[in-house]
Amino acid sequence: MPGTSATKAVSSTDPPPVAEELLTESRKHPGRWAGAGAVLLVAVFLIDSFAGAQIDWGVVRHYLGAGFLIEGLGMTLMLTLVAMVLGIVLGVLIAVMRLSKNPITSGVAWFYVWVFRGTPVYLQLLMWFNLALIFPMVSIPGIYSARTVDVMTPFVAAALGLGINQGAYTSEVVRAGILSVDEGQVEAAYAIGMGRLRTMYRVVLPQAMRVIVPPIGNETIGMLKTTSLASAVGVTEILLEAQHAYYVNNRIMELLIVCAIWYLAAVSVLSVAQFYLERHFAKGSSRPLPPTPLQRLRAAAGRKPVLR
Amino acid sequence: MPGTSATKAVSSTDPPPVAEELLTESRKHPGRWAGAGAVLLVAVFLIDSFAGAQIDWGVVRHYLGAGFLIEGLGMTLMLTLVAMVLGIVLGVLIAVMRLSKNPITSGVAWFYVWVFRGTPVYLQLLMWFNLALIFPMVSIPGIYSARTVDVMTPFVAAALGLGINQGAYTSEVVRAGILSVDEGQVEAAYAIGMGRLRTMYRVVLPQAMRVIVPPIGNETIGMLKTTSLASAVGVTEILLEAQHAYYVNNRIMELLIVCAIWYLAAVSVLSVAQFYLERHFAKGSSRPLPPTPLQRLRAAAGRKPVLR
Amino acid sequence: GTGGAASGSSSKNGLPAAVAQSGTLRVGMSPDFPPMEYVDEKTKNVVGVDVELVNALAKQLGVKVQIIQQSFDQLLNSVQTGRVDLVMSGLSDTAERQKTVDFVDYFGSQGRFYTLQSKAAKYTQPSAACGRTLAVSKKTDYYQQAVDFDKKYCSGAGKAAIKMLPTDSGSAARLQLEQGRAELAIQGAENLTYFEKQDPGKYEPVLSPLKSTPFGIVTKKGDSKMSGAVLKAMNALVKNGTYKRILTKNGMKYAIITPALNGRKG
Amino acid sequence: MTTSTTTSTTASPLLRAEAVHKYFGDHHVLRGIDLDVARGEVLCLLGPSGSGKSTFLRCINHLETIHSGRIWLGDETIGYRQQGARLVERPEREIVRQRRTMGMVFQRFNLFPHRTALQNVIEGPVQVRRENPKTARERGVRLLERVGLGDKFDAYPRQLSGGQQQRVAIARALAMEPQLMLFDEPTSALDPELVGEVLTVMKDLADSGLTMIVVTHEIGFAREVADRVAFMDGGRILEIGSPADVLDAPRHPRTRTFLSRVL
Amino acid sequence: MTTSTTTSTTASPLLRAEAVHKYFGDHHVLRGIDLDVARGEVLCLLGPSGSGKSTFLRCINHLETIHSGRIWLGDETIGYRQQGARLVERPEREIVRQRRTMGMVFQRFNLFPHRTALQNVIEGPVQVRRENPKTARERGVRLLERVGLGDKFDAYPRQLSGGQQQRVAIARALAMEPQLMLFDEPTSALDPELVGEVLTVMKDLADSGLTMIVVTHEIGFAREVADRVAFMDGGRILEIGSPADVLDAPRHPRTRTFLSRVL
Ligand SMILES: Nc1ncnc2c1ncn2[C@@H]1O[C@H](COP(=O)(O)OP(=O)(O)OP(=O)(O)O)[C@@H](O)[C@H]1O
Ligand SMILES: Nc1ncnc2c1ncn2[C@@H]1O[C@H](COP(=O)(O)OP(=O)(O)OP(=O)(O)O)[C@@H](O)[C@H]1O
Ligand SMILES: [Mg+2]
Ligand SMILES: [Mg+2]
Repeated sequence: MPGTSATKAVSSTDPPPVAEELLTESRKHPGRWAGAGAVLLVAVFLIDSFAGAQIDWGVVRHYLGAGFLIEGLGMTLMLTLVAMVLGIVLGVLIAVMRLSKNPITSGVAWFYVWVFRGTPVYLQLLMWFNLALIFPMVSIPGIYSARTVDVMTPFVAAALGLGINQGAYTSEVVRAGILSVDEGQVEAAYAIGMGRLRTMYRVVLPQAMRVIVPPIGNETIGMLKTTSLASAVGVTEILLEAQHAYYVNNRIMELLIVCAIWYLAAVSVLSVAQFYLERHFAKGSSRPLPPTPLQRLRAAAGRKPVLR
Repeated sequence: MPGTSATKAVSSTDPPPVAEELLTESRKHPGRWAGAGAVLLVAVFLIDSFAGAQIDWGVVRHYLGAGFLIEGLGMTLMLTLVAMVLGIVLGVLIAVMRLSKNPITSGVAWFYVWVFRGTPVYLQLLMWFNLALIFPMVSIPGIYSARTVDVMTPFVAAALGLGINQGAYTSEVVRAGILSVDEGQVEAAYAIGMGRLRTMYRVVLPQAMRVIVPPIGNETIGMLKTTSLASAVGVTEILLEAQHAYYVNNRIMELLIVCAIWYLAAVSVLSVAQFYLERHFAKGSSRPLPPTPLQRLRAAAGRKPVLR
Repeated sequence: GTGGAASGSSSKNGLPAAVAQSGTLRVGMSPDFPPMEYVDEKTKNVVGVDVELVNALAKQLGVKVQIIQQSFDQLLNSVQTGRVDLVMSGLSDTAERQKTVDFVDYFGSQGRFYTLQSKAAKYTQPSAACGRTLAVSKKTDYYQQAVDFDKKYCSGAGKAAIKMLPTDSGSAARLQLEQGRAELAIQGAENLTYFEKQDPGKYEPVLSPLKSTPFGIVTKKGDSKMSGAVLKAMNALVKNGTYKRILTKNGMKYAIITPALNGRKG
Repeated sequence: MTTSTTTSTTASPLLRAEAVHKYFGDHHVLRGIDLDVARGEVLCLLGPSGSGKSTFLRCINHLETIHSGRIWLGDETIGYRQQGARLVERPEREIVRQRRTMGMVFQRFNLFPHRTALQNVIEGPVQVRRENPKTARERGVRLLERVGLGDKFDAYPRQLSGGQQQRVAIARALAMEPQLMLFDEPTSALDPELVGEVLTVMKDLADSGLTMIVVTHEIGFAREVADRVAFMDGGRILEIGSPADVLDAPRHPRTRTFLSRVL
Repeated sequence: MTTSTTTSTTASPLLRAEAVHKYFGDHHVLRGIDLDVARGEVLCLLGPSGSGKSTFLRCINHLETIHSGRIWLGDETIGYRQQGARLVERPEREIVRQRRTMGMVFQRFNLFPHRTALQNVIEGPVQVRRENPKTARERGVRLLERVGLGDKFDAYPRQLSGGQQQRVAIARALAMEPQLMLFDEPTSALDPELVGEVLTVMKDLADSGLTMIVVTHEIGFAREVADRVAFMDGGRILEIGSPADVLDAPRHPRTRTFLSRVL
């Protein structure tokens, strides 16, 4: 096949000379189907093993509808919500303090993270609940005064303990998020006359959310499970309810499996929420958004060109 | 002050006409000193309160040197190490699978994350430990066969349960890290003839580490505390040792405080490790490295120009 | 709300003023210990032998009972901080624990070795336990007793040591027995009675009972008014036969003791 | 195209820099900058990479502190207040107020990626000047139309070409109604074909009498639009004068080598 | 400066594209590209933004799949293998092998930021070609010296200017000893003063007889170095020929408007 010769102006009139007989095909993946088969086999085997195990699935079914476990789940969700809100508020505050140029501010923030991330949350819960060991009374002088044990109810202690502990972890996540925002954004905000604070919450934080949301999702799901520690101070969340039941009837695995099913349900709802939250904050970002399941369905239904 | 007039060529010979009498001074922060005072006061008050509380510090001091707690700490550290290594290996694997274009691969990875992130790790531990309820024997046909309860020692069950659970969380972190690496890096690697795998571990992962290390630090510190759940399957880690002691002598708060001190020490060591790890992977990144404490000291000692 | 914590003026039953005024006795319990205290699945109330006893006690004192559920780890702190007036949750009186709280002993608990009925025949003498795996809840006094037993009959006597398998509850210990990871377990005799009701013929106590340890009602250290009133009322229950009737009804005749303040010595 | 090609003016200058020095650590980046810019004047700043052009612009806006010297905007010193013989940094409140009187356009646009073009433009007026969102919107629309983006109100920055993004950035700066506009290489991140769009907009601004300092490598633009051209190197202004003088008959040898390479 | 200003050659072409079509979703980006590049030829590709120049280059390297058509490198079709009447994508192993015969230089350099200049250069030889690290080092040093960076072996990319980074990128591509070099606007992210450095290196490569396809807006470079110039618009090559013909006497009206704006 000899080269083409000298200058030529190609005609630009449609249609182009499409050589349809040379359509490409993307690579075949026979391994995929083998893989799918293997995975399916393993799954069937596992399901069969579980079904045949010394686990009484009738009991599982029975407790799945039990009102007291659902109430416990309600308490779990409530506590998760309160603790996460507190944790995020504190986390943002501490992260901003950590990044301050003022050595005292950043020192205080550093100390907070060190102490609360460094000690077991179980101890922190007990500390809050038993604050009366240290401060028997709480009072705002002249206005209000009460016995600490009356103020520090199980729920208050659990929410404070979990939330303040979470704040330490969240602050690290938020700090990484803030650092991920291009310095130029801050300068642009300053240049149109924004102060530090407004720059933070109008420009930096909304962009940091892209990096912040996924780990916070992780942490929320973690919190859902961590709330079970609150049973130490007498909050009757789902796991404690289950324990009360299995201390009596000894159906340990069955009741734990029921809890697992409820947790899985809650985690699934949270994951969906996270997915849409991530999409929301990805608005305007350079990486294209993954399609929502709905969009995927629609795409699968419609006709599309051949490409991969 | 009228404007300067027409063209002029300024002499470029040194020295410049520095008007030393107009040196600037950076903003004064009287609030800082007030803040420092306030923080110090609060700290003194808290320390005083704790010292005067119904906590017997003599007991704390006594148990701080107790050999059995230090042994327990050793077990805690060991378990943390094994579980994190397993978690990170699995996490990277699952993250890469999640990002695969192959729907089966990514589906399996998604399912793994859903199940193990979604169910309480406490249940997972019990499941592994009580695997014999489902599979009484483990065997590699023809080679090896044993009773499950003999294979699944407390430590093995705890390491598997914690590590596999951690893998689910870590995979989300690693996935975010991989996505944070510029697409151009992958193309550059492909263009010099690297395959997918080599591109992943030579080019993408080392750069993703910048984003991955801080949350993994969080998770490692979390794991340190989560290992206490392993006491459910009889691993005698530090908290269980402390419980053994306080079930006997009732010194609950004192022993928990001793644990907290040991945890804090371990967390401090981990934080230092994290700091240097972050510096290592920040090598060549565009954001300048924060100085190490050593460098800070040296800088404070040396003379420096006036600037903030 | 409370008035002054001044416990000066005493009332007819000898209770501290604050309790007498409120007319309610707040009792801390960790309902993880059937049949002593556990949560009834239907009513969600805490029930059990301790509950029956404390109700009788309160009746004697002329006050109502409010049961406050807490985890085991939290119970003693709650006495300390005044969150509850007393704790009655199957807690063993030990000399070590007397350093921080006071006990009014009311129940002579016995630890028992037990195993699956099919394997019970093997255990005829203490040395039969040597070298076996023993599941025992770490939260109970039995853990220490098992260690002592091992010292006395096994490792201390030149035989194979007992392999300890600590668990976080009595029921978890039982699960290990069922799976065959443990060959023996220890449980209070009161629990074993309860298991027998649940799964007749499955388990069997073996060997002789461990040393009897009294359960005590926990009051704040040095609050002699409270402990005195409780001791007085317990003695009254013994005298009028209520005490014996409740324990006998529950098949726990073995546990009858003479109430005493900090009765365990050494 | 502009009103006068000779230099400055009757009244006091809008901007005056006096002996401005700046260090980064030990690195002496600005070595005594003296400069007057008259109201309505367009000054183009040329110079090799690293000569301190961006740093000087950022000092004007107090995005960087200075080491010594003063920068006057009208009758106020920027960023610092003289107290007796001392120059003390102003509190944030005052610095923010001073920045509002200046607009800045960056080389890399720095649009807010999470806001549409119009939202970018009205962010300052609504958030900082507390303008009524409705009137701000109307003004924002007019500004976007003025820079030729009448159909891109709702596009996010990443949906715009570089030239379009830079024009949004200009509209965003104009929305604060600044007395002085600072441009830092506004076209150097653009494709050659797109440069023209932005330069056209800037020329219109110059014609409308806005005071502008423009760091640029576009010699053609400087020749056509600037009232004066300054050449910087090594943290000093080596030469300043009319475009004809500096660009076509540079006195300083460094200016000559630089121009020979860029042209 | 180059050996011949007329077009191609005696033997079969090194690269031949036949009716290459490419879609992004519904967007028909390449609409039938036919092109021959002879061994030793330097081809410059010109065209407005969005005309598909980068996409075509990426298809040559199989960084993008194509929809129909074939691209030959020597006597192999790139990325796909013909099996009867079907064009089936090759397994990864073969694609990787094919890519090794081509070097690519990107607009935004894409150096590995976590490796020094020298490490960037030897990454391919050591990791992909399994060369002995010591000989690879020696060759890397020579390559860096060839692009004028004899003193920057241990610098990380961020410590280098744009022009220096791009020269490292060229050295990295050369280290694989490619038969064909692809350049995608290698100078358009550079400051005007730095463009020269990179173009000089590229001119040296061209003079040494390397086959090159260069997407560029640098008309001066094209005129001086290219054997042929092609002009693309809307996914087609509208005009191809000697620089003199295409740049000074374009036949197509679209080429004329484009050149008038860029020049
Ligand atoms: N934040 C900083 N820290 C330390 N040095 C800096 C910083 N910013 C700039 N410099 C240094 O100050 C000098 C002047 O930089 P500046 O950005 O002002 O140059 P420029 O004239 O704008 O160059 P260019 O044309 O490349 O933008 C350079 O040597 C640069 O390395
Ligand atoms: N990954 C992609 N997905 C969808 N569309 C794309 C993608 N990459 C490029 N395009 C589109 O394909 C067309 C051709 O793009 P290409 O980058 O090849 O143009 P170009 O000639 O290189 O332009 P420029 O000079 O701006 O680099 C453009 O309309 C672009 O928007
Ligand atoms: Mg600059
Ligand atoms: Mg392109």
